[in-house]
Amino acid sequence: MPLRDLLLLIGGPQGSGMETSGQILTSALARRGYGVLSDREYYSNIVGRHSYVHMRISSHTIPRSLTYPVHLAGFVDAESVFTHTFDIASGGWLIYDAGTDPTKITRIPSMEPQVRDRLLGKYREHGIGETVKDVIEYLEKEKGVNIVPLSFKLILNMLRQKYNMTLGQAQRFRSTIIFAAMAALLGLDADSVSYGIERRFRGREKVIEMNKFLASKLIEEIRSDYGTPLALEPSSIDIDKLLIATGNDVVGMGKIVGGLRFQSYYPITPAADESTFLESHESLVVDGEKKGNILVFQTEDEIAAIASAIGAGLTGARSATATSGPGFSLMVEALGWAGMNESPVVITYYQRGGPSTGQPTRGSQSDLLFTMFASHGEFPRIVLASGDPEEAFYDAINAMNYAERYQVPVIHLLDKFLANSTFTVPIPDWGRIRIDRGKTIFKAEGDFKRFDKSEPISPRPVIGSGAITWYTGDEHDEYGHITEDPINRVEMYEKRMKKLEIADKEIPEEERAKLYGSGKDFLLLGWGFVKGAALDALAVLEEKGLKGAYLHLRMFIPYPSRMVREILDSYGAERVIAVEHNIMAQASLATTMNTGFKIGRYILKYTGRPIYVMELVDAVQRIVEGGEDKVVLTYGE
Amino acid sequence: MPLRDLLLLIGGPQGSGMETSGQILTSALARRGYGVLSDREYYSNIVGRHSYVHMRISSHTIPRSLTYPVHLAGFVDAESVFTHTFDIASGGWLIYDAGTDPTKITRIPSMEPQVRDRLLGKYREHGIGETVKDVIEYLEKEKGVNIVPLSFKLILNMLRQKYNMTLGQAQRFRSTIIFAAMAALLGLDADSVSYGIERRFRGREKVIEMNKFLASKLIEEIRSDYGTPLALEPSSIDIDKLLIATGNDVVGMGKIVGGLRFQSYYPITPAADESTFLESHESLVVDGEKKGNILVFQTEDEIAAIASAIGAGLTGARSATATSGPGFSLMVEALGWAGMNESPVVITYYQRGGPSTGQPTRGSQSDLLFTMFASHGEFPRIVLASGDPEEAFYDAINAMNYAERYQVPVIHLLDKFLANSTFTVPIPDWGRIRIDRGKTIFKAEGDFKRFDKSEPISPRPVIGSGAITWYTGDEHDEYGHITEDPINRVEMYEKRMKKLEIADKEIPEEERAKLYGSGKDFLLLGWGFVKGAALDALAVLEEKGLKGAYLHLRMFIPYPSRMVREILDSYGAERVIAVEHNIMAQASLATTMNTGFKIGRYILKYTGRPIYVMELVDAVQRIVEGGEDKVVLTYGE
Amino acid sequence: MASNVARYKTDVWSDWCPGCGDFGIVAAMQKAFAELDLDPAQTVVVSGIGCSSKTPHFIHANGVHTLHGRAIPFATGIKLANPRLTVVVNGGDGDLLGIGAGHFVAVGRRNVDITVILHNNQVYGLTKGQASPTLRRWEQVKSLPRPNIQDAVNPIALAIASGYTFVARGYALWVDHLKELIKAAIRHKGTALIDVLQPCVTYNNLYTADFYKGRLYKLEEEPGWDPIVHEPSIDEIDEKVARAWEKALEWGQRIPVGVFYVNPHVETYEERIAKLNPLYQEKPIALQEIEENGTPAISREDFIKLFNKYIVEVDRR
Amino acid sequence: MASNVARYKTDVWSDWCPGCGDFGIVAAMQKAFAELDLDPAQTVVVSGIGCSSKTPHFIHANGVHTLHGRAIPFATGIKLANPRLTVVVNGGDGDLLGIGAGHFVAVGRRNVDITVILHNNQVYGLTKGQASPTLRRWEQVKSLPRPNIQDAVNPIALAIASGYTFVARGYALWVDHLKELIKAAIRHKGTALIDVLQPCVTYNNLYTADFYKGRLYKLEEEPGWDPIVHEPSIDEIDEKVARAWEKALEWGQRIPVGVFYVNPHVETYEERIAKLNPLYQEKPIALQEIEENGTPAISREDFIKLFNKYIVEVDRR
Ligand SMILES: Cc1ncc(C[n+]2csc(CCOP(=O)(O)OP(=O)(O)O)c2C)c(N)n1
Ligand SMILES: Cc1ncc(C[n+]2csc(CCOP(=O)(O)OP(=O)(O)O)c2C)c(N)n1
Ligand code: SF4
Ligand code: SF4
Ligand SMILES: [Mg+2]
Ligand SMILES: [Mg+2]
Repeated sequence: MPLRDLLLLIGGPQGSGMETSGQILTSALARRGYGVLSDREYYSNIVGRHSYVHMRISSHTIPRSLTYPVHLAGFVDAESVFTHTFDIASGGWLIYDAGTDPTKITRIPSMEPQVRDRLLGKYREHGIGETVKDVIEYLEKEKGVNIVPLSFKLILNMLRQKYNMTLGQAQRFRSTIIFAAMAALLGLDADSVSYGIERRFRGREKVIEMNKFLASKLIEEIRSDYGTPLALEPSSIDIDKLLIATGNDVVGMGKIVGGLRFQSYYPITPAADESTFLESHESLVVDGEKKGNILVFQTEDEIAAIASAIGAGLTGARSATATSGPGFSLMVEALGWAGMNESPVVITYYQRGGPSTGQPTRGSQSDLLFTMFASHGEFPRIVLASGDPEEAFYDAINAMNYAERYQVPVIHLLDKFLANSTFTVPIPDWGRIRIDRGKTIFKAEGDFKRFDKSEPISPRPVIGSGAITWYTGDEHDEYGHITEDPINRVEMYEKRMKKLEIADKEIPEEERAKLYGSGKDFLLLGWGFVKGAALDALAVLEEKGLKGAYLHLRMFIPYPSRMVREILDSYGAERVIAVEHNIMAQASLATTMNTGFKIGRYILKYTGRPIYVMELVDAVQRIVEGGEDKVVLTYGE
Repeated sequence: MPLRDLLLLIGGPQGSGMETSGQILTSALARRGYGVLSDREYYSNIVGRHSYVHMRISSHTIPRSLTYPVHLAGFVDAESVFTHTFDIASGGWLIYDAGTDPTKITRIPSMEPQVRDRLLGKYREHGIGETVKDVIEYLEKEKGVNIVPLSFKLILNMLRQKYNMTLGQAQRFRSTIIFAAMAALLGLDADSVSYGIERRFRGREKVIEMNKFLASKLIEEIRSDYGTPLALEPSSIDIDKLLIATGNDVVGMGKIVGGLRFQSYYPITPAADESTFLESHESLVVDGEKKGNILVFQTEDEIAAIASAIGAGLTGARSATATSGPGFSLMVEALGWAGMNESPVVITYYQRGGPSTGQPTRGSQSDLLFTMFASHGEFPRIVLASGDPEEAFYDAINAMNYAERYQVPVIHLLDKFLANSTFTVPIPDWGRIRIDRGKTIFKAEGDFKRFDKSEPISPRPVIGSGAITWYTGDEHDEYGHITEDPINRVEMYEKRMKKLEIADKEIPEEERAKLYGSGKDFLLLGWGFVKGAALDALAVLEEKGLKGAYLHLRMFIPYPSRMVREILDSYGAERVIAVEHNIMAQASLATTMNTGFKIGRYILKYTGRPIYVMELVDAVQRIVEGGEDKVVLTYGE
Repeated sequence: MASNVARYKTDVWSDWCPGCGDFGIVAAMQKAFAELDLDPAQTVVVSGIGCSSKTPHFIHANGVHTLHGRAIPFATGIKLANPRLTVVVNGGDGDLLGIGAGHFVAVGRRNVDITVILHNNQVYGLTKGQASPTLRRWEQVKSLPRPNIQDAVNPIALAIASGYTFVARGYALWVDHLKELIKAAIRHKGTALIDVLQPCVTYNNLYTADFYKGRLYKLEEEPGWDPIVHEPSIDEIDEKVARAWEKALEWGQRIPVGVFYVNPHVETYEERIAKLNPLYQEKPIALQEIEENGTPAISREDFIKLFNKYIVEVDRR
Repeated sequence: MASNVARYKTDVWSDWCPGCGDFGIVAAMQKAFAELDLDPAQTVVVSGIGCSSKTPHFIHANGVHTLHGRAIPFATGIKLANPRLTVVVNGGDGDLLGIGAGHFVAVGRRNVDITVILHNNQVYGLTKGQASPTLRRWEQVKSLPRPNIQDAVNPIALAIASGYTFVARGYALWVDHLKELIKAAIRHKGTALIDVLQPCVTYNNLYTADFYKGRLYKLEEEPGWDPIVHEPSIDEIDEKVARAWEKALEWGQRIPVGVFYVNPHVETYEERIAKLNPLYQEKPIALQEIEENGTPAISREDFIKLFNKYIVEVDRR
């Protein structure tokens, strides 16, 4: 019976093309209308450490979460076989390089000793030996995994002979072996695979030809040996155009649609890809018509990044910067300047594992409270967080709208999970897009009361508009000149803070928090990338007889206190469970601070890997049925 | 009848010696055993803007708060007369320069237009004209203020003739006129005044002579004209040695006693004076015996300040840095490194008016939440706050103890009010001083598991001890080498965070929050410099029939949740009033976050000037008796 | 002309110490602006934090008083977003060469068309007289409890090493001479530094007006002095740099002021961007229309074309 | 000797790309440490963040892997607190000359006795190949979507302008030559820079081993080359600086490596402190006893004497 839903895993050393395999598969699948979501896990390393792509494919819906075990795995090296020994479903399929059979787990220099020792412990438990062969046997015999052993060496030699290439060049085609073998088992047709190859290598004819040659040869052979045991049922998803993009890309697209004109950045994982995306789209020319252009500015550090973005914003350019924890830590002082000077600027903040350099390429949600209170003194700011690519797209636009409407810095929080995952999503809905420049003025004259106190939000003639304005980080009068008068101080302080009250009135609470489901057994409280796993877990739990709901927090300043308090009260302290990628349960603390409602049940994960549906389901059961207070999740390598 | 308690005000342009006047008076008074507290208010300016010293003198207690109106005022310029028109008590005394009589308020360039316009409005209300003369007449006639008009010109000319000096040189003696005239009215004896002069100008014989000459002459004349209307009763304070010091000095002394060896800094108000104090005490030599030495290191910026302090700490030197808001904003990234690397470092944080450059020379308590959550990611830190010079002294020592004992960064919060006020305080009690270096090790060898997981707090051999250790801001193994293993991640993350739980157990809650009084009508909840005003307000309110208590918060991480929750519950939400120098009521938010107790009554001040007892008393009455929710205080220029 | 100067004055009281060299710098700026007939509304004075950085409030033009050490990156953002603006940076020696040294170096690598006026008073004025990065080793100005033990940074040498294309030194009390330097710097296309020796009457008792008197001399009065790179050959650049460098090291009985080095042949950052993306020149990004009545300038159809590479047409077969 | 090198190796796997120049730098360091017979427990390798900054983990000596751009101030704190330690800094070109440029300049003003090894690969390696501050204008390495439009900073010139007293350049693949430079730099008393040309095989397709082959030449083999200031006269310093500067600008068909400039006559920061405060020399502040059984070394009596100036004896009359 064809499958509706499938999970797969591609593993290999960093730099060996695992991402390429995933991309080609994704395009091929999208071409046939399947929904795909893939998470990319990699070390802070350029070449050699273990990396993998974890993918969910669906014929009936756009996937939003991941889980284990997987039905299909393809590994180019021994390290992957070892690392993911326990990730494959009984009855699942495994493609691997039979040439690695004799390799011992103790002989892999790129494997971290902690990982090795941990795996060895488990091997002992399960009576598995130390070689790849031993693992394969275990999988085959004990777990009923179907094994597809390939000789990478023979395959690549064949290719080398045909195209007369060096071993190094041939190594690049390890990714081809993987996606081709997978396509074979998935029953993907040759055209869609070709489509995937062409899309990935656009313009590089020779590479396309070689890939197609190798892929079709492998597909044919493997299919003749194994058939199409993992064939998918035809897609029933009713969409005719699918955008394939990462979270980074989607935010970049949102910024472009939203009118971004200046983006500054200093390279940092996992934010830099957004800026690189924008750099490739600096000229907005459509059919020869000039729609404008963007300046992407690589600065000497993150202090210069935010300072230059604020400067650009003063002249009327919609401006933003994108960064991650260490970079944001350096932006804190200038954030306060923007607050004090009622200057719009957007900081797109991709959270990764902290503290300090932490786990630079892993995901986390541990910077929320920091962003809420960063910088000395008090000033209004808006903090919003996106949980999936759709949210990320519209939020990128709204962040710029809020920044100009309320004349405040806006922090748009995302996490590495979202940033580096690849999604298939529908084209955005133009009906939901508005550009709101608030009281920005492009024509004015004379000395201007930039900080006119008569209303909390003053008209904002940009520098260059013809008006003359002054700005200062010192407390100032309506013209922006320094004054230390205590009464002016109080008025200006309150003027600034009142803008938050206005935002709190104007932005509907329903946009700031969203309740999914209505089951009364429990309420999950989460934010960011937790959303997908939470929603999918609800469905699974419902099948198990537990009816719950998920409250998704979208904006933390201004916090939707009334609505959230009401919902939380309707559950009571015992039935609310915070689900977060941090140890402090930061969103729950922010909630307590804003509502006085104290949350006492937690499901937390801080390994740097995403929350998987199966472990979330289990944790909820342990809390709701087992009476535990807190469950710490740790699944995933 | 001699007075027990007196308030005075000295005003003049920045750079005209008002501080000197205050210092000499303070020494003279301390010599006779009086308690003195003086606040210094000044602009972010070097020469010319209005500044003043606001002082409380007591014969029976060490003063801890200020209030208005004052009984005695001495002004060297017209701007002071205008600025403080409404600060003098009916029946009080005013010394001023009669030469300023014709000066109009509209003709003072150094006066900020906002101040001028505000005063003009009040003058209109009260029917006062625009000249100094008009103000003096109003004070004399309407308010019964006793006026002591002096001709500064004649006095200084007399001095110029005697000592053959230029006008510029003579101008320096304006401060002498003020303190001498005040000493006269206060009935201070000649010896104590001489003592004050000698102490202030130690070693500068000529200056001492001239000051003594002028002072004794003025005292004689004024006393013969006016007597000693403000004579104080003899001191009944039972102390034989009084330390005269600012908050900055006291913290410096605490650090020296506590064994500080490395202090880095980048100049910033109001923190720099502490480092300058330390610079003057780099050699700790007593009677020829070498007790050690301190290195004070002026860096290129605050990032280098904290980085070098952490570096020094790694080698075993007790190290600290002192800064204020803008500087701390730049330290945020390295703070996280210290947290991740379990490295002791103390940041002495003097809060000033924010956000951004804000009000650089004014006080505030608006950085609490920032310090609690500063830096990306999660790691343990200790945040403590001092409310008076005694607390500041012991806290400076304890901050270093906590840093080494728990191997965490410690943020010691103070505010400008405390930092720049001058106090007379007893010599510290050595019985209360302990130095605790925790698990610091100075002799060790071999490759060392610096981050041994077997206990949350690992032995810490310093670099140079003979051991070999590694540190990294990346997540690491027990040796300090990078690893991304998810299980090690969880263990290390939890190891670090557990240190906070240990601190929470070890540091008694009574040291972290302190309840003063037991009245049940209301509970004031405050921190930092609020303490003095709150305690004195309690006494005043009690006389008015309102019996309350004051809960003084001393440590915010780890927060004394159990004790505070219990106390708050015993009052109930309606009777707890947060008293703070900020707009968000930050300590109350921290309290809600930690206890779930929501506070709904506020007395807030954010003009940058201290809370005065009389306005606090009034505000409490408005809330407790008048039913108001929130009172914003604004008294003081 | 004289009356024109008034156009650049504000009625904000300058709260500098009487006699402070900063007054001379502001006067020179106002005169220079007047003689260049700059439109105050299209001119921006950007500063850091310090006594010197209060400058924008006293000049009638757009003023952006930023953060300690960060004037250059703020100014860069302003200039790049709207290259039609004339952008002048004022900062102290602590501001530009201490905390801001990283930005000082970085802007030289870009040659953004802005003018940097360094108020060089050898002290941190506003924080009460600590040693700044231009105070020399073992010197001890008034407020220091002990002599300075850091070496001085040489602003001229550092600017040249960092790629500034116009490098000069002025003296705060020689207002007309300084005015000419400011005019030349503003006219120059590229990053310009004017290191202005600025007596701080309150804290600097070493580098006083008296000290400078008799020591300062004008480079342009030296026979044969020609700081300008005429042909952009490596050889001429080398030679001009070497001569400028030599003059930069001169300090003592004779201290040069005037123009040390000018290389007008280096493309500005703005020109470099325009080379890669000609659209950049047509209309400053700050002034481009991005919406009409709230509807984005990029339509759904535009989106599909722009991001065509990312879009898959589903072909279900 | 050879076996001694093993003493400086850890068993941590170097996860650099095969062929990366960083391997050569670590090898040279280990050899230099061995030949100097440094005590690993009294040696500290401090680094920033980047591929290059993983270095400390591969060297068996104390290792402090700090923050991007901040290795120098961390190292300064370590060295000043315990001057008996040998302190070596490793950082990338982005690390030391981009985000860390302010500290790079500041340490030169102090002449702290540390050695800075700059891994100069013209790219930001660990963040996937963006242009670093040493990539030249209009060059386009692999990962750049468009050519670089910033000028390169010249590490040699910047170090000299900032006051470094030992300035050299090495090549990562000439391990023995580099080893000698490292030994000389560590032996030198004062701040030393070694700019190491380091091929990044993954992202830098311009400055490859092939590129350097044939272009590099050794200064010490140039007839008459003498980079050392022998007499600390202004004239000799001027001359040596000018020659170093000229060599610093050389880049193209011929690229010099070796020692550019050495001035052994400048006091180190540690010496300057000791001059003001002789106690500093006697025992490193890191190792001073501050307590006995929890009782502070400063007693109440000491306190009263130390702060005598602040204490008033009450005299009630
Ligand atoms: C981040 C930060 N650190 C410190 C300060 C305090 N501060 C204010 S002005 C100043 C130095 C001023 O010196 P300089 O730049 O030379 O200007 P000057 O006052 O001499 O004109 C400092 C350190 C600050 N405002 N911000
Ligand atoms: C504050 C901060 N910003 C950005 C980063 C991200 N980052 C990590 S390594 C690196 C650059 C590395 O380049 P370089 O210093 O030249 O070292 P290389 O990798 O080339 O050896 C950057 C920008 C960071 N870790 N911290
Ligand atoms: S302190 Fe110095 S620089 Fe500042 S205003 Fe006074 S004289 Fe000028
Ligand atoms: S990316 Fe470049 S610098 Fe980094 S390890 Fe690989 S080759 Fe070396
Ligand atoms: Mg200065
Ligand atoms: Mg590099």
